[in-house]
Amino acid sequence: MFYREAGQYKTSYKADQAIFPIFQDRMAIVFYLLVAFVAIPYFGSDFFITSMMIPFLIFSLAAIGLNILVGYTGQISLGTGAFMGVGAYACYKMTSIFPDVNIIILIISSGIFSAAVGMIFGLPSLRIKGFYLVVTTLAAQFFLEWCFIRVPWLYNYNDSGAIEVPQREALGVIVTGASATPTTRYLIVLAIVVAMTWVASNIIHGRIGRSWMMIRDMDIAAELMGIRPLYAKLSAFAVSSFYCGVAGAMMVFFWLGAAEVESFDVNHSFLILFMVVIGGLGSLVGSFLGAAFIWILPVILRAIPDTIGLDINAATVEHINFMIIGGLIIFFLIVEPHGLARLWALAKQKLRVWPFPY
Amino acid sequence: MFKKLILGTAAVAMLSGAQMMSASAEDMHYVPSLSYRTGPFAGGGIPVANGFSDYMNMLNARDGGIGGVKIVVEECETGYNSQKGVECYESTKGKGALVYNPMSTGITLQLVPKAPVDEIPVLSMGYGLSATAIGEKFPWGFNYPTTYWNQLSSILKYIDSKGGIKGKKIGFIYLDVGYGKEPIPLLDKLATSMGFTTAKFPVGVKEMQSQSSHWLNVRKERPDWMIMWGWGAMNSTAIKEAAKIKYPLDHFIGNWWSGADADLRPVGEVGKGYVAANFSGIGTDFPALQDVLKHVVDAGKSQVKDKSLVGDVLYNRGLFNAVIVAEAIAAAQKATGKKAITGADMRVGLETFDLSAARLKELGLEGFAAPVKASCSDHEGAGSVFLQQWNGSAWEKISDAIAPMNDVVRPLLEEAADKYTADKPDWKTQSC
Amino acid sequence: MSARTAADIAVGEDLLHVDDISLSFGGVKAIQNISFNIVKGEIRAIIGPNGAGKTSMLNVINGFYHPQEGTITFLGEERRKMRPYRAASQGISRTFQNVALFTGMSTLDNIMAGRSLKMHRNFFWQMFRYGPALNEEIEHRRAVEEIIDFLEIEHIRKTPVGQLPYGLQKRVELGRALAAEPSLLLLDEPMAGMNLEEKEDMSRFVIDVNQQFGTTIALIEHDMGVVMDLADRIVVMDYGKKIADGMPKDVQSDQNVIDAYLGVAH
Amino acid sequence: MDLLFNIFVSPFIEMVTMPDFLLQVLWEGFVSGTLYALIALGFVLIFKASGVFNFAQGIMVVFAALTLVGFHAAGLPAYVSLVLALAVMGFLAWGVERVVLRHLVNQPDLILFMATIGLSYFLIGFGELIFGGEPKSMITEQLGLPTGSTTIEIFDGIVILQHLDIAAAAIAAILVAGLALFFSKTRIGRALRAVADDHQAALSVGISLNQIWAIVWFAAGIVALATGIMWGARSDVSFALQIVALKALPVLILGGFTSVPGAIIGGLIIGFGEKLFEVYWGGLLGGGVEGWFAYVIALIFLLFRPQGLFGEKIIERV
Repeated sequence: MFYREAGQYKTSYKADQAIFPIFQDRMAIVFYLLVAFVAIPYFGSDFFITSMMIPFLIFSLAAIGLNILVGYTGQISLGTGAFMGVGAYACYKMTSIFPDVNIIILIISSGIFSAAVGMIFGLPSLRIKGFYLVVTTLAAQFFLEWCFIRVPWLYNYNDSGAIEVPQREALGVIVTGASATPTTRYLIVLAIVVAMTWVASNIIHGRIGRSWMMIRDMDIAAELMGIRPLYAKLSAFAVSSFYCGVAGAMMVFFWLGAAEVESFDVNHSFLILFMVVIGGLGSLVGSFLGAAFIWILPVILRAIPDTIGLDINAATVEHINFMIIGGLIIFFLIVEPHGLARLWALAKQKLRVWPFPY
Repeated sequence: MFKKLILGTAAVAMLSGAQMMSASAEDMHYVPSLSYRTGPFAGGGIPVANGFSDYMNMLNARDGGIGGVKIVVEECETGYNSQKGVECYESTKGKGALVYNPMSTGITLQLVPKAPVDEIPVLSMGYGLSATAIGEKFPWGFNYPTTYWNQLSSILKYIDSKGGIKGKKIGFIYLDVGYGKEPIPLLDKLATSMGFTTAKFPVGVKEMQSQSSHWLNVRKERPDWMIMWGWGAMNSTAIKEAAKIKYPLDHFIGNWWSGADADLRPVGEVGKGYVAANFSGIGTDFPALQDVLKHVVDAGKSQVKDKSLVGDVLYNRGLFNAVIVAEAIAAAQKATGKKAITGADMRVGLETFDLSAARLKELGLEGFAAPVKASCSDHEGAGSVFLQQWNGSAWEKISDAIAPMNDVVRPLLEEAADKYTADKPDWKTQSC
Repeated sequence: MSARTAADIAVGEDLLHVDDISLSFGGVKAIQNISFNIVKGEIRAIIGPNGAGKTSMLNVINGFYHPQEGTITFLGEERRKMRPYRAASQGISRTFQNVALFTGMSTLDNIMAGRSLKMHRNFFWQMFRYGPALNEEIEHRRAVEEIIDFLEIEHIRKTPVGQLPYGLQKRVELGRALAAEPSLLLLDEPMAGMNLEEKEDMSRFVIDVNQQFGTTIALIEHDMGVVMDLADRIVVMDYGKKIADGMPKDVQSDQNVIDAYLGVAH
Repeated sequence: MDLLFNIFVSPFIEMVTMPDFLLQVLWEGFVSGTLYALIALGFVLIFKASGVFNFAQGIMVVFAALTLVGFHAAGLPAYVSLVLALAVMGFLAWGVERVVLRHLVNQPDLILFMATIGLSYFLIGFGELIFGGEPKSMITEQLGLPTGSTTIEIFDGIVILQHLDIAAAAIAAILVAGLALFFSKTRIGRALRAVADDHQAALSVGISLNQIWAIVWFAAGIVALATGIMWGARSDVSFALQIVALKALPVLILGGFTSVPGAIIGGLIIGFGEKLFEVYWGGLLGGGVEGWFAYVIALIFLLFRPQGLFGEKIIERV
């Protein structure tokens, strides 16, 4: 009843071309932001912030990155984990070399390195399509993983081959390292994710985003309409890898605190792909929903047997979790290929016409 | 829906926060066990986790816990994955956790910097960051009874005792992750001082089960001895491949994570002669293990699939880990005079317990392991290792305890500790 | 670079001509030694039985296929082969035999997509959707709305095109091609599979485009009635060869054409 | 200069001066190539008949082997376990067709591909739930597979041939020959090829697509079981195998997705190339290059010949 667009007339194309043309949607965004920026830091427990919100936001950003490639441009990639790694290692090297530069600037600029690497491995996409691309992105994944192990310069010749986050301050507040408070880290991650989501949304709704979708929907027609596949595909690879790189850098600097190569292995590529598929291909909201779902599901699954007093061991829960995720992937692909995002849209649609069925 | 999700999870989190408060009450020793019963390394993770929780359950059943307070072991599945490990840590630390046993070098690396902040000690028994042995630099990190570096020096001493090491070529095959790479600096250092050459063969996690080219390289390099830092499925594959190229297995020495029954049982007769290091007893011929069988396994309170798995190498390793934790809890109770202790008290316990030969006998574990004496500056105990050999169906102890080269290792550990703390301005140290 | 633009060419002069084009796939000869011209302002039809090579001919003109022999001259510039990007940027746009819309996007976005080449704001402005990028977006939205009005598809503006009926999809596709403001519009069977009413609508749009915007049109069509009414001049192809070229009434009475359609043995 | 020497000269000197060792390297390459080819064969069967790029083939290998070992551990004789494992794979094929494929007819390839990733996750969870996560040893002897080795003295050195490896090569050959016969001589085989050529046309002449898919997944299951036995006997049966199984992807790129001989030749190329490169050149890069060598070769290959060794040039239409 309250979610109605009736009576909201657009008097300019500018208003109609806005990203959220409906008033209530704009209000909802403001509400979510208030919850995220004010309520959660104020009420959330440390565990909730560090183990749920921070990873959720970071994975959402990575999912947005992958969604740009898979959902918007139609190029499948299994190299997400490695691209995240490039961002993380780049950031680590930069802060070792320039310890005085603000770490947040370095986090953002580490995306440039992953974007460059992403473009190199995106080059084959000009000649090959579909799951042939899976192999080239797997090549990126395994080759980069090997580099993270075999190039000791990348981890400053650390004995155990791990990168350990040094303590850094920004504006006089400790933001990285074990002494940084969860709330500080959360707020920085949140600010970066919100800003980058806004930018992603702008790009997608503009000329460049349209050229990606043209390539996705009908690459030949797009080419005949003057879209150069080289530009469109490589820009998608670059932007996508940029997002993944920043997500990877944040993962190490604001969440894990230390990382080995296994934090960027192929399983992460799968995990992020699942978030995109379950959340909804070609949807930013879906990226958040998918990340929330995949990340929070196991936590809830673990809590259920406890709450109802069943004694199921941790391993069994983990196995069941795998089965459920696998099953859900198939379920969503069969029943709702547009993922949670579509369910979300349907719910909004129902709300719009409530109390009438349609 | 999104909103509901967020609010729902927020509610769950708040509730569990409330639970945490009540859970940290005075009636238990809460010890999280970051186990891995899934994933590629589950073969090693399962017996370790079983040994750990079975011993604690035995103490509960036989003695009513430690100092009259029951022990609660909560397992959290990590799958040997650092991210899940951190998540487990975050989800359990608020419940009054006394000590963390990460069971993985990768997870240890994540937890070492968090330990002083949350004031919960980390005990990585025979794995993890070797440098945490330096108590002055790492007040909250422990790796009793000994470190990888000590172990390597003991193994090299053994080789030296078998016909000299000078001028020999030592092959080092290792799992290509933090764990496997950890001993390399020492190996290189000792190569110059002891006068041997090295050849290194990294095995990536993905190649664990197809090592034929690594062993072709071994054949090409012709090392006189082989040392292995392997884990999980890598071990049995390596031993099979070694046998295939007819490498003399009695010149092939695994570290203490490469010498489990689970590794050698699939190899069987082919693996006869293979040598591995160990620091915890073999078999069930110890009163304490009989108690475990009686109070836990026979009572159906254990997760072991088969009774015969009790007493195997990794089961006993996990059990020994539990022994150290239990001793430290007891020591902490003694030192603070409190029955229920905190993580900070536990740290004191970990610096004061004394697992002497007499104490081991008292515990029903005579000869199970070398004595370990805790101290403020020495967080590893500098324990010795012994070597065991596979006879085709079981392990046999073939050497006495071999003391490590403390004089060489300690300065290196100190150097590594300095390097670790160098870029951490606020790192908390202590003076002993 | 091309010395001339479409505006430099007077109505009635050659806009495009192809000379001696031959195209083969492996051993199959799709087009053999075809030459014809398209003059500015006309509606040129290419007809012929199935498999005559008509679509291949359009593909050659806008550079999707590269002929083994022959040249293409567009705006006075002679080329061995066309590149799709050059063709599009010089003002050739087209529709497809099997609707090739961007099915995941709305009608509005599809037609906006047609204006891709006219939008230039760089990545930086795009990121913030502000200033020049937003102005550009809105300016093009205005142009797109004119096309939407022209084609009478206001009501489906925000519908994803995948959900539209076939006839409307064809219309959106025409709109998308028009959005590029082409100097040469290639239509590949714009009326295939339509009922009579839809065909009439579409014919009206084609004529309006030609007359209101002065757009030169080359179209492939099977419906002889439509072709004879619409086209100024007709090329007839059969088995990859040109068998006739001229005014509708001349072509209609050409013996070769009658044979081709009635299937006389070669 | 040194570097160039190490790249272009010294490996070849080593090859010539130690010919027995070179032979051993080639033999190892041949054996792993055979195993890659076997996994790739499973992919090809399914791709040919249903156009599905079955990511789960690797996990099917593990699952099949685990089932076999599991039945045996439960006290059944080896051959009975083998038959039962086959039955399980048949049931799996039927289930996959029923639950997954049937509902995804006419979906884009990528959707089907992702569905098989979902399937592989499901199977990992299911397999670990039932059989546990620890590695198990293959019942090599109980199945009557040879275990010893033969040492050939040649060029003043030795080449060691494992009997098991010889058996693996032989079984692979028999499987390929059997499948070739099945495809060319039986009614189902012909129907299968018809489906591969054109789904619609096959349907219109009364071939049941569902039946064909179930059969082809079953055939892939048989290949998976054979692969699992061979690989399991060489190392262990554990879930770590699934990563190795991904190597079948570059094999397919080389051989083409629809060609059975392509899978075999692609597998052998990768097998030989990877061993030679790792042994003679890997040291220059610090070792461990086997993990990515196959993929990078495939990537380079794709840039020059996207359709694979045996594929035909693709003509695009609008």
